[in-house]
Amino acid sequence: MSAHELKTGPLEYRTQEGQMSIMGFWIFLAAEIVLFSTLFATYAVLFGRTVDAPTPGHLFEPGIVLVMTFLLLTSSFTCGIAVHQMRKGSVKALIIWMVITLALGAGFLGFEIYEFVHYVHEGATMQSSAFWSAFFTLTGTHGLHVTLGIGWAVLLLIQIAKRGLTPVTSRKMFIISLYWHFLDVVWIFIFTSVYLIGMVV
Amino acid sequence: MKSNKHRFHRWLALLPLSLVLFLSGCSGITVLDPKGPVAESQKDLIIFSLWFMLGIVVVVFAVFTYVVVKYRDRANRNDKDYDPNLHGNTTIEVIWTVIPLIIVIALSVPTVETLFDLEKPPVSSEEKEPLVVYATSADWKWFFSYPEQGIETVNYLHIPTDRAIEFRLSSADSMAALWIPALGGQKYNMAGMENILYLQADEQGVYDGRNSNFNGEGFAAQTFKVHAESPKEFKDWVKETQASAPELTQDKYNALLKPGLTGKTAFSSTHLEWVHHGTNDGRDYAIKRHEEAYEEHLHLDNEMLQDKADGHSNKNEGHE
Amino acid sequence: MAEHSKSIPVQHIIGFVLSIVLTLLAAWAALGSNLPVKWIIAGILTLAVIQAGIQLFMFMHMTESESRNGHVPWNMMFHGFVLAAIIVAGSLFTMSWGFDHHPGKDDMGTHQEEEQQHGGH
Amino acid sequence: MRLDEFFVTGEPLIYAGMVSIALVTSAALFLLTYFKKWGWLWREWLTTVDHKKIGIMYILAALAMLFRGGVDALMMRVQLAFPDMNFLDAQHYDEIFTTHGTVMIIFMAMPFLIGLMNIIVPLQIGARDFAFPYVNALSFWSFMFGAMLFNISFVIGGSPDAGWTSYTPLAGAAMSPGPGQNFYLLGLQLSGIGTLATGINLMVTILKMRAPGMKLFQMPIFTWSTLVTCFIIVFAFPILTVALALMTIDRIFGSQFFTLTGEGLPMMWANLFWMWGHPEVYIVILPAFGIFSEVIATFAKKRLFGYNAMVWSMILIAGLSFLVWVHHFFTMGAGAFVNSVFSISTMLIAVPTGVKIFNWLATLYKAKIKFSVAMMWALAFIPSFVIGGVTGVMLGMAAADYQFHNSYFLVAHFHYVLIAGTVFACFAGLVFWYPKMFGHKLNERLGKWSFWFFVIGFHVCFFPQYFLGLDGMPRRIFITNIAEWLPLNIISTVGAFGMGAGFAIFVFNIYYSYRYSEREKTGDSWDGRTLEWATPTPVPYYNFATVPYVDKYDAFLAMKEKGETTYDEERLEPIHMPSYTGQPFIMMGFLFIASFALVFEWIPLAILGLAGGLIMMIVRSFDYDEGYYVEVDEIKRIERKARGL
Repeated sequence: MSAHELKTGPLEYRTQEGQMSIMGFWIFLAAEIVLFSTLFATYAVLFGRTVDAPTPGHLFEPGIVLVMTFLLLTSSFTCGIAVHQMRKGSVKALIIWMVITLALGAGFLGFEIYEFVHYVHEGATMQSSAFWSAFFTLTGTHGLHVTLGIGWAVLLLIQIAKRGLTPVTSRKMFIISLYWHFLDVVWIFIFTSVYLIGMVV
Repeated sequence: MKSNKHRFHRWLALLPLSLVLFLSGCSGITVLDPKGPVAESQKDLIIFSLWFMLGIVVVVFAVFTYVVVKYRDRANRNDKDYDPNLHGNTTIEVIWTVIPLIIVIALSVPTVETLFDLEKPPVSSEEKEPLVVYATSADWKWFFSYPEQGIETVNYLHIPTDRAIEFRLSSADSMAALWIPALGGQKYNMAGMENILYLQADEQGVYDGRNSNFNGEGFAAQTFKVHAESPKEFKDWVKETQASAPELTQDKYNALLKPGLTGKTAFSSTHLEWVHHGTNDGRDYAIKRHEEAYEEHLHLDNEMLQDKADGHSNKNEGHE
Repeated sequence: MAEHSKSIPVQHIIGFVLSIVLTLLAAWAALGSNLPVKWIIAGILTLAVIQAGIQLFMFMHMTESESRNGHVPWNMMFHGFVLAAIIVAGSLFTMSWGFDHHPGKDDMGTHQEEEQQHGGH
Repeated sequence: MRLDEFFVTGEPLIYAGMVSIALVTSAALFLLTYFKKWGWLWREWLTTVDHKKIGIMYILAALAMLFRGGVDALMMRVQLAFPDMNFLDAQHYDEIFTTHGTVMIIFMAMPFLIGLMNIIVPLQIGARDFAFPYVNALSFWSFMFGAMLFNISFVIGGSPDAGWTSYTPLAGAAMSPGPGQNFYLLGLQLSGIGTLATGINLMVTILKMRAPGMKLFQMPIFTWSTLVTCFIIVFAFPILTVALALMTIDRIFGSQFFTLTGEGLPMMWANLFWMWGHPEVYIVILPAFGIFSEVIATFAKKRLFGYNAMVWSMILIAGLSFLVWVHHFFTMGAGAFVNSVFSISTMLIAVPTGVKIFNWLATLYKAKIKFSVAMMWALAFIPSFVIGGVTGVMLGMAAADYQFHNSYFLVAHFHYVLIAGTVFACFAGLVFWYPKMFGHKLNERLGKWSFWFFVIGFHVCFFPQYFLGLDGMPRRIFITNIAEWLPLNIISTVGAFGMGAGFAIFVFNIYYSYRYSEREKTGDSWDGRTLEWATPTPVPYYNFATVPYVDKYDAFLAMKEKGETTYDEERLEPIHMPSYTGQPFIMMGFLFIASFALVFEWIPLAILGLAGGLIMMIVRSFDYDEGYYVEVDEIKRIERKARGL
């Protein structure tokens, strides 16, 4: 609640509110780790329970998954640069890099939707078996996070364009960046334990 | 109303009698009065732990009473034994950390030993092959299949004494647990998963068995009697059932599977010939055939239950 | 804070390149190599953990002292991953491993085998 | 859906319930209109972000839920008293034990404790509010709407009836069709959001907003217990969120996680449920430990013994709480090795818990014990909880658990720990902090009556149940048809009514004290040791005029020795406060609509509700309200009046 503002350091850390929001978000991310790991656990335990539906090894395609991975990895990188630009005080560069980030994220989503539609056509649906329920829920939850992240970031970019960089807007931007990098972390594990292992076993 | 009141008085009259029974010691308490080696080993474990627990309770209660009485705030309280800043003592804190740790270790050793023992038939009947009984739960009844003897009973069980019974537990639909407290602890019956539970009766008698895991409206009615008899009597019973009981057809079985209550029956063949609910293939057998029936309510109340116990009701038979 | 003057900090570039390389390595191990399956799984999971670490340390400013949040971010992430391990490994341990290694199978053969396995633990 | 399917029909007890709900609601509406209190209700309560007011609303709601859960319990005990009872049929009994369990854990124990944390924690650490007051209001309304959603199942649609654990496949769509189970899933989901948010909120509050100088290991023990609890909340609640979501998807969208078809794995629900469920037990017991520690130290007039050990034992319990969940289904048949591992980890929890018990006893040693009602609850806790604890260790021994599992032995055990632990703590905490909240104490005489009725009733009710369990009586049966069980069941029912009488006296005491108790003149009602007693009573909305510098445990005790107060006219500065807002209420209202629609599987309405919720989030994102400042003159005026200067 205190109004004391520091004079140095990144803008987002200068007020106590900024520090608290960022700390709160880190704690939230820890909760998100648990949320995703519960989905991973469900996926792992239900692995192989496909009944008559196609098996993952049969449906997964390395090409498209690698493309999705690179899109998301690159978006994480550009998001990092956006925050770097923000700390240098450049609103314009920040917005440009964020737009690139979101475009890459949207590309990722596009591929994911294409992939889901393809699987459903092949007979692997949410309802077809325990394994596919778990698959769609895990990857779908990640996809939903990406979608929400894009919507949230767009709202924020509007605010930044209107208000410029203040302790409040830069704090919000910084938190978005944490969220975005975190989604990348989750995707790394999906890529590894769902797709790669699904293709190996 | 009238009959209820009458029953009420009848039960009330039992009250003092039962109190006497209860106070007369452990003999009245099923779990502490085992009729076979499995329940025996569990009882031993319970009694073993009970001594430690009583010790802890006695110590804590004694210390508690002492401090609360001695250090209460009263008029002529001696201020010499009031020490508001006393805030710790490493030695004593270490002591009361280590002692519970030792107790936990002391309890762990027999627990683990018993756990591994319970996965095998009891030692006392090692030389005999266990009798295999498939115990299948369905809403809200029990099927006991004796594959070697080729017979199947519904809602009652006959076993020979002094021989391990290897129960293979599974369920046709909801999850249940087979529990015969006089003979030993329970395990779950689950569709698509098979559990093995070894029990054994050393004393002849009729024991209560039931499903102890809540599985819906008919849960309280899912009980059965266990008739533990001498090997010879058991053999006779098997022969008689083989000779006199009808064959279990798949249609008859499907009708019995329908959720509801049913009385005691026996058959001279088993359902294992066409379905085994403990396997992946058998797990959705019942739900596929009776999907709508699971939505209906039984409206089970006390009266119905009494009737079932007396052998009147047979809700399923109307549907045959 | 020399890197602040650059438009793209070195740390980010290193992180990005490393994640691309690690991803390709994992993909090769899984799809191109002939290693035993268990080794592949262990290997690519290790690579994933390293890559997650890169994101956290190189991109997410987890350890910045200016945040005045002390050890909290680091601490929460650490415990989050511990919990993740407990949840995933614990579920597999009880639900899959536990059931595969117990006498819930049709023949007594599995039962004997199970006893030996327990002896080994 | 037809109207007679929408409303629950055919049950006289439920008709009575409907009538009483209608009467109470219309009475409330009438009174609000008659006394022109609608504006007051909106401005002072529905839009508040003040942690003290939110805490009071939590506690009031929790008391109402305690009443509801208690009535459920009494109805069950009536049905079980005699073998021939036809008071409830099986279906009705199933609904009642399901709602009893769910309400008591999720909508009574947790909100009661969170309510106490809300009021006390910021005061104990010298903070002016929560880190995120807006989120705090959001949390409360999420809980409140979740509780309402769960409770309307009583009259609309039908109550869930698969037990508070809701094991699949029984709770799945195939075997429990209809809205009942959906109420459970969505009610818990909705209130779970708030619990998680509170966890984060309180953690940040405690970590970042302590009075200057106050180190972590100088915090009051209740604050410590809150911090550890929030840590558990943050790591456990997402598991519940996922588990509930998976079952919701199963039931509404036909997926196959926990079904019998499609190779679903019903036991996975049990696994996920208890991965949350066991830590949940510690979420409701650790704050209780904190409350007892505060109460015992205050009325023993002595420093808490072994403060560091107390803190570390809580941390250890929190860690272990995530490693023992399998003991809830030892009988699943995961094999001797798995059971051994979890058996040992379970029993290990007894070690730090034992340390705590001995530390409390040592706190009483060489003390000057004053038997106030709060202290009596705390003292009754120790022996009662020890009985619950040692039987817990017995249950933890997996091989013996095969006999205890699903029996009344288990029922007795968890009521012994949850009532003697959590419920006693709620009473102790409420009595203890009551003057801080409402400006007057509860009557001690009536308090003692309610205490003795409740505690004796509790032991009479639950002690016999250990023996019922050993005699083979399973939990959740609606009928006690074995003659040997009769006497103990009668005794148990008598005890339950004793507890009911205790609760009734407690509620009467609230009314009586409101009318007749002397108003508090100082803020320090009990010669307290921690900072909440340093504020005047009633607490000004900004809490502390000047925040003290803290360099000791028992900070207020040190201040009193030095003659300091929290009002130093020299150091007064304008205080920044957050503005009240109706957004949290509206946002959660939308989510309530969405959840209600999902219960009945009306997808378009559910989407509308969710969209409303999203729009409220966007509104919030563009909301740059910065709050306001309380001027120095205003502070002077309030403080002088409160302190009688």
